[in-house]
Amino acid sequence: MNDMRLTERTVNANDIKIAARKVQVFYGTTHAIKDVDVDILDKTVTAFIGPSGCGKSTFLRCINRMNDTIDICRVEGDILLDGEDIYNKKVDPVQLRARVGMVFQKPNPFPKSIYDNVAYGPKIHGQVKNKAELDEVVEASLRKAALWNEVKDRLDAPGTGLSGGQQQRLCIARAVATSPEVLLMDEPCSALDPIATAQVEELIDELRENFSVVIVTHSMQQAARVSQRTAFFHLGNLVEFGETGQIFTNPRDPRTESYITGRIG
Amino acid sequence: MNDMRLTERTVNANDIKIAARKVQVFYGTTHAIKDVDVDILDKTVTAFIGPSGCGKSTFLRCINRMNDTIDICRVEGDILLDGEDIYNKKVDPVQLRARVGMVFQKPNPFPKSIYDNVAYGPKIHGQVKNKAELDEVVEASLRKAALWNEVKDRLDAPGTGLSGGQQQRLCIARAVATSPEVLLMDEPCSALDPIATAQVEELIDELRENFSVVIVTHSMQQAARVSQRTAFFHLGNLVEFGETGQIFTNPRDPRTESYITGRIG
Amino acid sequence: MTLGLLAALVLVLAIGGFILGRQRALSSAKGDLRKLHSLPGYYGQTVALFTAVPAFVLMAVWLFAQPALIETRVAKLLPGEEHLDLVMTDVRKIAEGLDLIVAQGYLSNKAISDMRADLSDIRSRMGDVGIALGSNVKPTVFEAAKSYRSLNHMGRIGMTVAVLAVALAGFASAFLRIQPEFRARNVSESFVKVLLIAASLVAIATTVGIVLSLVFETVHFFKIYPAADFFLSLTWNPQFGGGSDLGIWPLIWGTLYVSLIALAVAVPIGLFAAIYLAEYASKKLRAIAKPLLEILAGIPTIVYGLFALITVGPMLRDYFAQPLGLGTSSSSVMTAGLVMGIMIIPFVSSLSDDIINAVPQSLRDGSYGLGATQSETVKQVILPAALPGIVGAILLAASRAIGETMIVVLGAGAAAKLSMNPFEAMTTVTVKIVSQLTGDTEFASPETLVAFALGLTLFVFTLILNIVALVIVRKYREQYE
Amino acid sequence: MTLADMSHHRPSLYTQDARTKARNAAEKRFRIYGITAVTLGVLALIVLLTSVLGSGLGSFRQTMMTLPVTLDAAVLDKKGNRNPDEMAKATTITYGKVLAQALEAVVAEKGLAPEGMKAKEIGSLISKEAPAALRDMVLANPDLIGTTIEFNVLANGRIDGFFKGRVTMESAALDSNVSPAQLELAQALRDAGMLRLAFNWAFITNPDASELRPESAGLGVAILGSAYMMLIVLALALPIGVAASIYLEEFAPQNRFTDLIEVNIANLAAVPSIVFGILGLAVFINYAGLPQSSPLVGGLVLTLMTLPTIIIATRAALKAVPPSIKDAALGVGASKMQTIFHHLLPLALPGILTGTIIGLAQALGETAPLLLIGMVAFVKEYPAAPPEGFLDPAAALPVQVYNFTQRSDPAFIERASGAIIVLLVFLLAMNILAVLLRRRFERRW
Amino acid sequence: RDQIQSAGSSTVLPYATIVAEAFGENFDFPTPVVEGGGSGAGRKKLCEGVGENTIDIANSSSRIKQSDIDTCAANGVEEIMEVRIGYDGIVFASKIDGPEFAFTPSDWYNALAAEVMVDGALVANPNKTWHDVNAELPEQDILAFIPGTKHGTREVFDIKVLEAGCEATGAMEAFVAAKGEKDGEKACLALRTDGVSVDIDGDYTETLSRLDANPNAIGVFGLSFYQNNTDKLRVATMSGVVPSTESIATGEYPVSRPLFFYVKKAHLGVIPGLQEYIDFFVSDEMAGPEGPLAAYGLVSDPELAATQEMVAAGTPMGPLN
Ligand SMILES: Nc1ncnc2c1ncn2[C@@H]1O[C@H](COP(=O)(O)OP(=O)(O)OP(=O)(O)O)[C@@H](O)[C@H]1O
Ligand SMILES: Nc1ncnc2c1ncn2[C@@H]1O[C@H](COP(=O)(O)OP(=O)(O)OP(=O)(O)O)[C@@H](O)[C@H]1O
Ligand SMILES: [Mg+2]
Ligand SMILES: [Mg+2]
Ligand SMILES: O=P([O-])([O-])[O-]
Repeated sequence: MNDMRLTERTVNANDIKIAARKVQVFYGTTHAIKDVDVDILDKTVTAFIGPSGCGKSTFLRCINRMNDTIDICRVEGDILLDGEDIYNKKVDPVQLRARVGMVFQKPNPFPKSIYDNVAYGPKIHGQVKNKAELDEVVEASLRKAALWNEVKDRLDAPGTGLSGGQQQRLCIARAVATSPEVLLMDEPCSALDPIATAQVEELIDELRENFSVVIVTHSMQQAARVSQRTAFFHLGNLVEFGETGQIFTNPRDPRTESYITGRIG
Repeated sequence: MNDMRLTERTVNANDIKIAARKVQVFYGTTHAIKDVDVDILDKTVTAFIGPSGCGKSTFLRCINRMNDTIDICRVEGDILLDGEDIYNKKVDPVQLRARVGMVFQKPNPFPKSIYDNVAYGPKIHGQVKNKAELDEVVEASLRKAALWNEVKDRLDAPGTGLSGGQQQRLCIARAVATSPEVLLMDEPCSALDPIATAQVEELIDELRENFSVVIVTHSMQQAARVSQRTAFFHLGNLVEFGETGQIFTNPRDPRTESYITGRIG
Repeated sequence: MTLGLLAALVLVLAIGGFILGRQRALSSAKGDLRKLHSLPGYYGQTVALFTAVPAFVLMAVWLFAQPALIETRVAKLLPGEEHLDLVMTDVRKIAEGLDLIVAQGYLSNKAISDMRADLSDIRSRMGDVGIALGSNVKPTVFEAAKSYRSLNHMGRIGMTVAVLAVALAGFASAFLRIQPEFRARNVSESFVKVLLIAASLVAIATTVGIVLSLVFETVHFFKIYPAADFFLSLTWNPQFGGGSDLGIWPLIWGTLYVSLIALAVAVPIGLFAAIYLAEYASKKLRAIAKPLLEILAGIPTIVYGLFALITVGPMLRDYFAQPLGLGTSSSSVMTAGLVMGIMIIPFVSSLSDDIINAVPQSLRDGSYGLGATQSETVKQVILPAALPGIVGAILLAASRAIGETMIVVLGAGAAAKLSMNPFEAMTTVTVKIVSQLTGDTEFASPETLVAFALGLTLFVFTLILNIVALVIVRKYREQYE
Repeated sequence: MTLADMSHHRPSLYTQDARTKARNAAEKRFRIYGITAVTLGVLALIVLLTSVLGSGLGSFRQTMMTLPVTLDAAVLDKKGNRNPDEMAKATTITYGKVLAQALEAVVAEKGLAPEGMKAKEIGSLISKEAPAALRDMVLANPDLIGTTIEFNVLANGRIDGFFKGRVTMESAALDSNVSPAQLELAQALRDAGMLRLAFNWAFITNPDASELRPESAGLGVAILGSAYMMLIVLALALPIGVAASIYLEEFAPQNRFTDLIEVNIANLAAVPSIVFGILGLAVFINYAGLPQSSPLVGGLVLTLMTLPTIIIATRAALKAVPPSIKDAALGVGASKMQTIFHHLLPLALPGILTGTIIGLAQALGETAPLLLIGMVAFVKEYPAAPPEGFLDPAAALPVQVYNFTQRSDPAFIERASGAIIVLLVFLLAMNILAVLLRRRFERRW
Repeated sequence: RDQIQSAGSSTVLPYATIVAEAFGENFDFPTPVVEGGGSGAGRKKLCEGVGENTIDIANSSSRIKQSDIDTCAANGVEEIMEVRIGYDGIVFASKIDGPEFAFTPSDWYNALAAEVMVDGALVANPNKTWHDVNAELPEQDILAFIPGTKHGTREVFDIKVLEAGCEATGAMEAFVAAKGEKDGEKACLALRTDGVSVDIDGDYTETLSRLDANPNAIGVFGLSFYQNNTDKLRVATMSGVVPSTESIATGEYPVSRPLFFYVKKAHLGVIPGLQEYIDFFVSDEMAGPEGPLAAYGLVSDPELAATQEMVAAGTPMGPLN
């Protein structure tokens, strides 16, 4: 497996968006991520799969330094975005996060109106000139997240009064609204019905044309459908990483094989 | 479809655990559930499916009166548990909820230790005689929820420090610990990997031997695998309700058909 | 039996009830908790509550009703008395004195019933046991006192019997009802709920008490001083010998001005401190700084007052007021406001800090995840979510500012003035309530009674402010999750 | 701006673009405001504390003199039968003379007196408290009569002030109560080792003293009175406040009446404390007939005054607990009460404690309402132990401070600051417990 | 209750505490409880009724008013003893390092009144410095701290200084002519409101602190306060007389007032020690010219012997004249 990654890196060197090297994460004394090396390519969808608690969310949160907010969390190793170390002192996590957006595992809409939830990002980044433009961005984002039809009549209602799946889509819309270069999505479809899921997957496909997307999912089918490359985590280790097709059809590691053939979710 | 339900009801009359009649739910002025009639049988797994925002969670929360906690929520119609109206003045919602347990859509562990999270229910219901028995119940519940191996060494750690899927399983363990007669599960496997999902499904199967289980899921496969009966909600209406096999193979309503054949999650 | 003893007895019964009730529940379930409707402790609680609460309620009602009942009966023995109230005071005192005489062993009960006012010097006898009487005792009054005393004794015995009976009955009824199916938790929780309601009624009772204790003297005041002058006049100039101008506006103005300046100091400092402590500061710094700031609320106001008088006042005068040509007074609204602002910082900082700290982390994560800076997160997500609590804290601080006296007296002076200049001496309603009430003037003069009218007016005034605040908070309230 | 536009510029992470710079500057400013606010608060505290400590620490040290005193039977026990009742006829005035003579004798013997000093001036170096102390000692132990004892006496307040720097030779020249000669003599006595500054326990244990003897004034009665009142306030205000908050926040139906209670409580917080004094006078003293100047009445009044603060803080804290936690508890079949007592209250505890700390701090330092219920009194007798003591007359610390600051003898200014220090220590002791508890229960979710 | 309770004037308070303390030390009775709160409040408490729950003695720095007596009577307090314990002198003082002042009531009137006589006409007060008021006074801005209207001292200041000055400068006459008898006299007491005259609602320590903050101000103090702070204050003469216990006792120094306490006669013989206490209070040992009260600044009453007799006999006061 290592070989494969090495070759790939040389081939696509100019296309590597994010490179993680020997990343270790500790929660207090718990060693949650062990020595992970991953390259995330530009204009590609990368899927992280693995059993619950294996460290997918933890690793994802490293990529935009969201782990900074957890006191007991300590990150070691290097993560490079476009060749620049994001844990470098000079890096401003704010700027980083504007470029690397995130959808969290648990939907966390702000206790504000639906409109304000989506408008929040563009506003703080000064991406819109006026209200009309903002309206446009909000509508576009909600449409992309397949929520527009359900909420267009109640944009002023609080985002917290939505159903679970609606909240999840609202969070996706919120993240998309700021047009990040990399979008990290932690189980974005877990609360969505098949149709909504399909729409979000379409969105991901569309995003891939310009950006890179990392998606954590428990659904092998989803991983297979949307991603070009898949990483399999197990107990904090990156067990296998490669072309999605190869991982699913021809896993090299026995653990990967037993996981994906376990049963289909 | 109506005919079918009527015949079934006469046949299994003695087996009806929960009967809902003309249930209407309003959030303020929003009409979230419209005139729903459902019979939930004893020793059966019933699946609720339907697009996001169609009212599945809302209806589920009616069954153990969790909607009481939402100020603006108003419920009309009758819901009978073992033939008794649960919205009757004389009914103590606490007693009701002890009999009708619930796993919420968003995992919500108490900010307490993992052990205390699970032990809480048995303790307040006086279901255990002593600490040893409590320990047993906690272990058994965590095992059932397929979490025991991951947390057995850190039962004193806070439940909020778990991964998303772990939190979800913790909430399942917490609900199972009090052995409710009816267990309402709102997307219990949304954050779980296939193996954990399989274990939870096994648990559901096991529970069915004695109790009734209602599960909300977005996965048709899961509904097909675990449930005997399936209800399809759409825009607050109960569109179709019947044997799972029939629903999936031979839906009577065009909406049901288009939903389940849409694409597979 | 004394009241204390009776109360103690009921309490003992209640505690016994708890233990026995719990045991009975356990044994009725044969030690199997699962058979019980509720946890065994609830059965105990139910018995204890049934024993104690009705008994104490009865006791309270009895203690309240008995004097009134007895007094109406005794009053019938005293036909044609002019100041019945006054005479009843004497009756009560004589009865009390007789009790003392018996208690100290001077006379027996029998001797007392034979005693006659026209034959013995009751007044001096009363004096011997420390009961002061204003004048000599009339025979009718003495007879009334004797009957008052015996009625009282009967009442007391009746109460003891009744209270114990109720306690025992409550005990028995709850105890006997204990079966596994008995819904002890519901019963005891309903009881607790009643207690909770009672606790919130204390606030209502306090308000009623305040209004009642102000309203009579206020009415009295308006009888001797025209209300129109009080509410419409723009001068406040009490005179020692009468003929004062008692217009409230200069005082209201002073109150508002001082409070506004104090809030202008405390709200930004307190809020920024709260934000800093909750969001930025290390745990250690927070653990130290927060209690330190809280000490500010506990420093006696006289210290602040002297600080204002000696340090802040002259400084403001020398460096601001005089160079700007705004006056030469060392006491000023500004001085008092600044110093008072310091005092109320912890009301804003500590309470807001707790509320901000309670905002779920997931909201912060959501905002940071979008690339918001910490300050943007605070301003746009956290503060709106914490708004109701913060407004409550600010209102509390404002309330404290309105009620403060010492700092105003020493910092702003005692002169009531209507002026826009913050470097002038002014004063507040509260200061004048205190000074008029504790002054050297006659109590029945308008100069003293005005204190009550001021108190009542301020009460209504702040009530209106609070209603406005409530309406505003309701409008902007955000509920998380 | 579309997604495509964004992809073109890929600024380096190491350099901040203009907007980020501006935002970071705003962030920095915000942070600085925060630090400034905390610093300002702490600075104000330091300034206030320094001034209090600077002027008050002196009261914990006091100038004492040791004198050989001959207890002459002819003066103190004229009948000679050592009967305390008879001996009591010798008043403190007589004892004062005995002490004055004793000092004069020592001064004469050692030749310490400066030129031209009058005998009367020597005697007045001794505190007016000393005769009473000596008299009590002799009456308690009549056998001392006829012996010579080494007796510790307090020095007069002005002399004490001299050693603490409050009184100087220059000021004494102008002062009608002390002369430079007396100060010289005091210095000589100190050099002779008869006069020293020692830790002043009496300041903490003694009752108040009159204007003539600031040096013996203490805080004993006030400390007891304040402690009793705080006990009452804590025992009543905390449970009632929390209970009321629970009802209002969790049970009360949303209607006009609840709104009324809510507004009403907020308004009670704005009622000037003196009005609570009016209420206390009307209700507890005039109506219920409780005794004047008693800690019980004081405690009740302060309870009513503190309640709104605790209720407002508790309600805010309860409101801040996320509803999902309530849902979780209700979902496993906990009753509302259980949900509240098992989950909500522990999570709201930090806020409740904050309210309690602030409420108690306010109650502890409050003077105005006590003015009206007779707690601003000169009380020399200690109240008894509770519960009877709750009904005995007592003073309170803030009132004692207020009293001290009104006295004309400047020595009381130092005592006032000393009393404030004791009050702050009192407050600190109460706070530490609350802070520890608060830290234990604080968590984020 | 076994201890005596008294309340009232803060001016009398220090004397009462001195007596109470000595009483507690030398008698077998507990030390009386002495409360401040102001004369008016003290008299009100006295008149609340008879009995253990009410106070025994009200200290007062002014004579009881008819309205108080009526309240008393309405509440069953019929017999009250009025005991005059001595006199309180009121002095005018500035910081010790400032210039000397020699005042007359007219100076004060011309300095503080709202309207003064200039060239035979009433005009708004134009005076800025003491020198403007009286050419013999130093060139110093006028700033005076006078007792607030809640204080008994203010009444004395109003009558003995302002009214006297008003009359002496001829303003009174002009006022009466313009406004009639009653309003004319009242007009004498109207003070200027431009911050030159500052009311002090607190006590003399506050006035002293204010002098510290405003070194060229003049404050109004009680004699006893001045005597305890002679190293900080420079006292001014009034009409050429230096205030002292002697000059006040002889009546030479004009600004003084009597101090009283009022005893509820019904409590005599009931509250243990009450009679002994009031006897002790007015005894030569305490209130005499050599006693501790005088040492503290009380101007001993030349007619003390009559008072002692009255107290011993328990004579209640007659109607106010
Ligand atoms: N607290 C609330 N206040 C107002 N509207 C609500 C509230 N909760 C849900 N709704 C609305 O009621 C409708 C049904 O919501 P519900 O949560 O039952 O959907 P659901 O079927 O569970 O969807 P999902 O699969 O996304 O969880 C939705 O339109 C939702 O926006
Ligand atoms: N805040 C935290 N404190 C302590 N331990 C944590 C914390 N968050 C996660 N962990 C632990 O770190 C490990 C990895 O957690 P992570 O959330 O990354 O899992 P995951 O792969 O996202 O799982 P899931 O699919 O269930 O969300 C788990 O064992 C988890 O218990
Ligand atoms: Mg995760
Ligand atoms: Mg849902
Ligand atoms: O307190 P006084 O009544 O004497 O001013």
